[in-house]
Amino acid sequence: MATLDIKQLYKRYGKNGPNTLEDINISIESGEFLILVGPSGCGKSTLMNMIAGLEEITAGDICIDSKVVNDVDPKDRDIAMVFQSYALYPNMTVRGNIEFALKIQKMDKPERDKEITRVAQLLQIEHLLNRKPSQLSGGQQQRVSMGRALARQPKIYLFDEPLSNLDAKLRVEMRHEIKKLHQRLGTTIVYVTHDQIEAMTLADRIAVMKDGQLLQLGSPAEIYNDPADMFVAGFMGSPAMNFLHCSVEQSDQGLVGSLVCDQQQSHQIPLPERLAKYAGKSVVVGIRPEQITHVNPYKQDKALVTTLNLKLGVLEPTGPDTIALVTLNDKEISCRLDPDKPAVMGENLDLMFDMSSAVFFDPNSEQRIR
Amino acid sequence: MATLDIKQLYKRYGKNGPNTLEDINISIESGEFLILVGPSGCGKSTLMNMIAGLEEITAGDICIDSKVVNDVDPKDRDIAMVFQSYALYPNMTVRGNIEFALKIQKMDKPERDKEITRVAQLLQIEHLLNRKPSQLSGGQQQRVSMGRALARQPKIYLFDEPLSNLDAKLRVEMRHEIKKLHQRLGTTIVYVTHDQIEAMTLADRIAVMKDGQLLQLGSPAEIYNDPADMFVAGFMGSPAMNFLHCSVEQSDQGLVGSLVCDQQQSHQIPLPERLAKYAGKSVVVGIRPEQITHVNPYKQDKALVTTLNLKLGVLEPTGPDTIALVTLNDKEISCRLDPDKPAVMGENLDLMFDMSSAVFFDPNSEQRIR
Amino acid sequence: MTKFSPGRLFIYFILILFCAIYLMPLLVMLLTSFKTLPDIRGGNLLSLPEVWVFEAWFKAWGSACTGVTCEGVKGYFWNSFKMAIPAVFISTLIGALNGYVIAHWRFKGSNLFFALMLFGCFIPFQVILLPMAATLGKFGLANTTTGLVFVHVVYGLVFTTLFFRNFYVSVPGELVKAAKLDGAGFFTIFFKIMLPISKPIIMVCIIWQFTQIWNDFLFGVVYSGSDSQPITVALNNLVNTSTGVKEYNVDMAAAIIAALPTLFVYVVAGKYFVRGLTAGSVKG
Amino acid sequence: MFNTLQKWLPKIILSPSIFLVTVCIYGYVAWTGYLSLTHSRFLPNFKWAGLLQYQKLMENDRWVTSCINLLIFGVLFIIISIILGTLLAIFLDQNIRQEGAIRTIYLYPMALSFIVTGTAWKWILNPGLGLEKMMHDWGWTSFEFNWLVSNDMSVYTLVIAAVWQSSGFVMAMFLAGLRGIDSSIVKAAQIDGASMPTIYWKIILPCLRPVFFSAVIITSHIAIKSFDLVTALTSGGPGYSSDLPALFMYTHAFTRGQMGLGAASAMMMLGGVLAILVPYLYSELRNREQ
Amino acid sequence: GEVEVLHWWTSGGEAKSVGVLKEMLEAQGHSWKDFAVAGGGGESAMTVLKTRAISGNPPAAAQIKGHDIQEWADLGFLSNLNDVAKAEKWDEVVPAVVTNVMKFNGDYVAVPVNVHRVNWLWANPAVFEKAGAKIPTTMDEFFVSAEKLKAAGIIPLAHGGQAWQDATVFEAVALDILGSEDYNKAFVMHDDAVLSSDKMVEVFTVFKKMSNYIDSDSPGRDWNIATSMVINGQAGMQIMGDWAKGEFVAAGKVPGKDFVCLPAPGTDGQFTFNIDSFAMFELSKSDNVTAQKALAKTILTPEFQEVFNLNKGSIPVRTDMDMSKFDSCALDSMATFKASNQSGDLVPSMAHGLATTGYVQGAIYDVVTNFFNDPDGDPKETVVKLARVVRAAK
Ligand SMILES: Nc1ncnc2c1ncn2[C@@H]1O[C@H](COP(=O)(O)OP(=O)(O)OP(=O)(O)O)[C@@H](O)[C@H]1O
Ligand SMILES: Nc1ncnc2c1ncn2[C@@H]1O[C@H](COP(=O)(O)OP(=O)(O)OP(=O)(O)O)[C@@H](O)[C@H]1O
Ligand SMILES: [Mg+2]
Ligand SMILES: [Mg+2]
Repeated sequence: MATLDIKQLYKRYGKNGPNTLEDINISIESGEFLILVGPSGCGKSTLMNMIAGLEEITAGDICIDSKVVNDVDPKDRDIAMVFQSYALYPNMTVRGNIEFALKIQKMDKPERDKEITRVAQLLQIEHLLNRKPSQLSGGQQQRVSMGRALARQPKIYLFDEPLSNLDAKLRVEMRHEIKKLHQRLGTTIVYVTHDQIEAMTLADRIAVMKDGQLLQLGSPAEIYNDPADMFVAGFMGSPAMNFLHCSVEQSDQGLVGSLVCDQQQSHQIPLPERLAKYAGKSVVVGIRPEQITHVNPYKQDKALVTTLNLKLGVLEPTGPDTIALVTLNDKEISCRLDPDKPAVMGENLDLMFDMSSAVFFDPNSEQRIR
Repeated sequence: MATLDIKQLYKRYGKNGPNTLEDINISIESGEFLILVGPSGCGKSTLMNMIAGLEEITAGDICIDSKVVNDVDPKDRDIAMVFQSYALYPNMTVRGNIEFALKIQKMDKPERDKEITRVAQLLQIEHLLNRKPSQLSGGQQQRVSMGRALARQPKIYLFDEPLSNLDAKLRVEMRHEIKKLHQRLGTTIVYVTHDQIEAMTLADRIAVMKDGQLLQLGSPAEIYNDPADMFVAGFMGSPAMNFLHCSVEQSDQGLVGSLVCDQQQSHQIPLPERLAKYAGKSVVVGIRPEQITHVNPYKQDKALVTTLNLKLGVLEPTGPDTIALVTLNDKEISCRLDPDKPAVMGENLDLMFDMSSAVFFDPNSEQRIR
Repeated sequence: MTKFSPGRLFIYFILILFCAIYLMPLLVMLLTSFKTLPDIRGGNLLSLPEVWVFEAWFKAWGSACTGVTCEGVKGYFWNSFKMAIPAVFISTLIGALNGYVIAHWRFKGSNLFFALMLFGCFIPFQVILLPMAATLGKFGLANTTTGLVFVHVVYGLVFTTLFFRNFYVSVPGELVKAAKLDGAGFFTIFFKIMLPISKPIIMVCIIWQFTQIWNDFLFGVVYSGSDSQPITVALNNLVNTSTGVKEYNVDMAAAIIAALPTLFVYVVAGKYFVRGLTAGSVKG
Repeated sequence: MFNTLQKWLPKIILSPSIFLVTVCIYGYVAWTGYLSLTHSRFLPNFKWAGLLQYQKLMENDRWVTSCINLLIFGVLFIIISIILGTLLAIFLDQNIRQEGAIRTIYLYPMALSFIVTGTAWKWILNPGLGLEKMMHDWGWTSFEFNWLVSNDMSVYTLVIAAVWQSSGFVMAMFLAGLRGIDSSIVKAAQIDGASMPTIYWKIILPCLRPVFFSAVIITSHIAIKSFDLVTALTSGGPGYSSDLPALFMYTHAFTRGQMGLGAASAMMMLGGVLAILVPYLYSELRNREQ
Repeated sequence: GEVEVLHWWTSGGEAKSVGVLKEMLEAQGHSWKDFAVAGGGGESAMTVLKTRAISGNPPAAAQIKGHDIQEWADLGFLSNLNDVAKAEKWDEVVPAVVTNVMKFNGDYVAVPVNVHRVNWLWANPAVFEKAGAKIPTTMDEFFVSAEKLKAAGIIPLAHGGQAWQDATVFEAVALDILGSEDYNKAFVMHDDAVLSSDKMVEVFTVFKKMSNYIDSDSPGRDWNIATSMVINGQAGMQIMGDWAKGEFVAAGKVPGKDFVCLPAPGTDGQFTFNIDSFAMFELSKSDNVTAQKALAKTILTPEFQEVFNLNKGSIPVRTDMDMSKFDSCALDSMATFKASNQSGDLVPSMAHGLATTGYVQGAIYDVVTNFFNDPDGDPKETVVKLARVVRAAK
């Protein structure tokens, strides 16, 4: 349990390289669960490594419990980390890998064994304890890497995509275990993931990064429902939010945006009044696939909900849902349909647009219009 | 483009080890897209390696285009593979890595350059072409590994979790690219993934493996909607299918199963008539979270749909949905709720159970009851 | 960047201390080489020369007797190069190939062969002098540079194979696998993937082989021809005299001169002791 | 056709070496073995002598001394050079300024022929000329270092000189090994709270097992074949108290014209090596198998 | 034709003398291929010779000493030089003791080059003067003087503790105590009775006593370092062959003034000889054979003998030479050589391989050096051991 403050942090690899991290400021409370997300190569692992003390700081400070630790040795920071690349000790068995840190802490043998058993059970690797890392499958290696961190009780956990190579079922289980662990120990956790569900369900706060910069920091709901800009909006959520460029017009029913489906029919969607000042101009409408669905009688009567009859493009059944693509204003828009209700490609279907949850962006600055 | 037949394939690591693969029989048509799924450590990578000719075959045959290739050198099989562990050439730049195979094929320099540019653009790694693998982020390494395979046009592609370390957005893009690639070239593809969406959207057929055995082989819809046994049913889908043990009773409304919520109220759910022979016995009801939802007027009147008033447990907002946990028959059941409709933990809510899509299993054999 | 913490100071201290210890004999040799003979006979071996004279160096280089000719060691350098360069090159290459096969293309018996080979490095070279002489004689290679190169290759092979095999077992097998799938054959993988990541071990190997071959006296004297004697034979002739006058200053100078090419190799090789040649190649 | 060539390539590549090793090592060993059973003296002859030479050898005091010496010398030399080489390599691996220069200093003893450095060492170790005298001159009169001229200690001076000569190379081997270690493993260990010494001891050195293997083979090879060293430094003296088998073998086979005896001693040496080496080799190669 | 000559004369003076031989040969229209291999009194050269012989590629001439000549001849490698010998009348100008070594079954197979006297005592008169001691001529005097020197803080006997130096001193003592006849019996005939006699015990006892007058740092010391100890007055004397003279001369010392050469204590009139010689190998090419014969002839010419021996410190093998250019030590040596040849006091050096085969010599070396360096060495036991090893090595 510790606070972690990152202040004006810069990182540059090599002397003349570009800034890999630029002016990162994050203040993490004791016991907080922070999730880092961002496109591949945006600097998440670099940031983690710097928190751990494994990469040199180009500029700025990292403070643990309000003490600047820039010059503190990694081993003295009391941090446990799961590496993206696993970094298992190739010369040791799985048991040895997990035991290593405990031995260094001079934990007694019986206690150590208990701890190893516990962790191994949790990660379902009991039967692998005597294997060498080279004899494990990818997911098994990843779990050992997890085990190495979980056996310890440090001040801060750093998890760098710890579940990426696990199957969905195991991932759900692990996610629950991590949640429980966090609730039980209240350790501060920084966690990198590309999994939407993990990010939404585990995080106290999510930090969205891009190109070494911090774009938004907020609760999962904030990030999801109230994104600061188009990038964040488009990045969180899968399938991603749909962006429709349309011009705002004043009509009898209030503000509307006009859409063209498949270059044939023209439709209009209601827009909230706060866009009044954009009348005559163009905005980007951000609407998530789950807001474009079959007509749902319950919602139909809500304000800003409209039903359009559109021609379906490609259908992608994903199991629980079927994602249908519709071309609007020359862009493919994904809608989420119920797989139980038959729909065919090319067919015209009534789709309900719930514009009440839609968000709007300035097409030039890509910033939210609030 | 080639057919790939795997016949009675066995694999054992070491002399006296257990069977890592056991009697695998898969016949893959030319141009088919086969996805392998299964829990971590079940033998997927091993199978891929054997197809590529990188692991020795303990018993059985692998045939490409109906010719047994057990003894054919990997380099003569004309297969491209993305390794789960990347296996980039550390001494070469990204460009060198991608170029390597092309050089071996004696492709001309201008053509090679064109190909590299194409692949690099596709994978968004143009700016990294002159870096060494050690200077890349995890996701970038994975993309280089992809690039190495995609630059070639082999008879068979093998992808071993090629997108696991990419962010959701990029993953969607890559998924589409792979799909397009497949449609354009019609190359036979074997693909390992833990991503439900990838599996469902990409595959012509999905092979579900467990402990080195092939459990079910079928189209995505078959695997999802018509699983052969409890394992397959529970494995595909996220959140996973709910399993309720309940005894089948004959009542006025036909067959019903009784449920107890939170040890207080008793409820009954309708069961299909084909379970008649299980009357008085117990069955496992498999019902997916998306079949337990808010009351939906459209469905409410369907046969086998019932509404129960249940007490909500933990709520997990995932963004597009909120997963609510309900305790039924001492088991936590997840239901998928609309995040727009407010629900609070502890509250009693009407939940609609759509038993028409539910599946049933024998509690002893865990096999489907059809 | 590198701060001088107590730990680092200690490391520097140890490193420098050992430098001093290692350098002591060289210091003695250098001092001696600048002394006159009476100075050597009379003085303390670590005392500075009474007068610094460079004559010994010139003599060692150009006019000391190594037989009936008294032209110093300079003429022998070429002989040594003619023998050492091909021998080092060939044995390193074969060793690398052998190591590569034994580590990554195992076949039944390859390990057994490796074990047998290793055992071979323990046979005393004196044992093979005569049978090898007979063999070379049969093939008409007796007392030729080719024969000498052959002998050095044969007995160097064992060590180069050992070095490379033990290096290559640590290289992830995935790399070879990936290359195989990319369509690379045996040699392509070797030259394009393995050799480029073997820099440090190639250097170790060259350091070892070059030193062994350059400094070898036994094979050099026994299998060389009278006009192709390597520098060690000259050095030996210059230094070793049973009943003649010993000129220690010339001996020392000659020894240092004879070692210059080897030292040069060490300095050059140093550049290739680079870090992390397999880093970032495979996950896990 | 081409396919089969590829398949055979590894074997083809190895076969010249196999051939050379078979003939030039095992063939010659067999020849020597045969010689050891003959009356060969000045030059090889083939008069059968049975085990006579071995019997003579076992009765020879000098042989026994040299074997014991080898044991002392070998064990000390191998252990010290490996430890020292490893330590120096580790220290040198800490981003040291002037690494190149220091590395060359550690290596240079290898470059110098022992024919001459032997003389320098002889002076340094000689109580009347070298260290002891120097210390006395500097005022430390109780300093005593007379191993070179002492019957019991002379073999240890061999160890000193041999370590001086070879530890640099061991250092180079380990340095090359260290440079190949994946830095992410070190990072993981740092995070696990391990101090640098622990990391080296528990993680890095075990990863360098193959290097260690090379080092053991190389140093034991040097130990067993130490010949120039002894000739130059002590010539086996005082008396023959610092004699080593290699010198014994050479002296008898070539200088004294007792080729049969020399051959027998060579065979005994090989036998000894075999007895010690085979278990190590076996365990090492087995280990890698898995 | 061409002759390839294997020798181990590489130090300045020696090499120059061999150079003269080369020139003389070249003046006769032959060419000289030099194959010099120094080290350990020819040990390395012998190794080379053996391998070359085995590979079927022996040199035309090789520097081979003493008994080894017989061995090589016995194996049939050497060519017959009787025609040259007859033409040059070797039998007349060279003493029989020497020619016997050069002959195998009565045929000349080798050519002698020079004669070294081994039993010399080199002393620094200034040191003796300072200590008030007399330069000894007998064993008893030796110990008296040694005691005085020691008392004066001077190392009495400069010695290098190497097996061959030990043996050199040992054979000097043995020659004194056993006398020439028993010396021959012991070291040439390997007479068991003499080897295990009480006299032999005395030899060892005296030998051991000498070690008290040697400094403790002697083991491993090169002979010339020992010599320089005499030169610079650290030590009083040294027992060493006449090659030691070269060191004195090189240091700018004058014989008779700065240093003196005397027979080793008690061996006045006796002469332990060490002969260097070239053996000629059987060759196939006839013009090379011509050159080889020319070489053999040239070696024994007075011109070469003079030049060579002046450089080397030894004396010519020809007894009919003009010795005017030689110094006092050499003249003394020559005189003793001739005299002892008559009196039977001319004995072969055991330490230098003239007396016996390599294996017996080696066995004796081992016993002698081990005894000398073993503080607890017991003369009686050692004598028994000596007899045993010699018997075993025979
Ligand atoms: N070299 C080996 N020696 C022994 N067992 C091994 C070896 N490699 C893999 N295994 C075992 O074989 C089984 C299958 O491994 P494989 O890598 O095929 O799994 P996988 O299905 O790819 O798993 P993941 O999804 O975790 O990558 C695993 O249980 C693993 O531990
Ligand atoms: N050693 C290095 N030298 C130079 N550039 C580097 C180095 N390591 C990483 N980079 C670059 O820094 C950027 C950030 O890398 P980092 O590993 O932090 O990304 P990431 O956010 O973890 O990405 P991913 O999700 O793909 O793992 C990347 O563009 C990468 O190419
Ligand atoms: Mg990363
Ligand atoms: Mg796998």
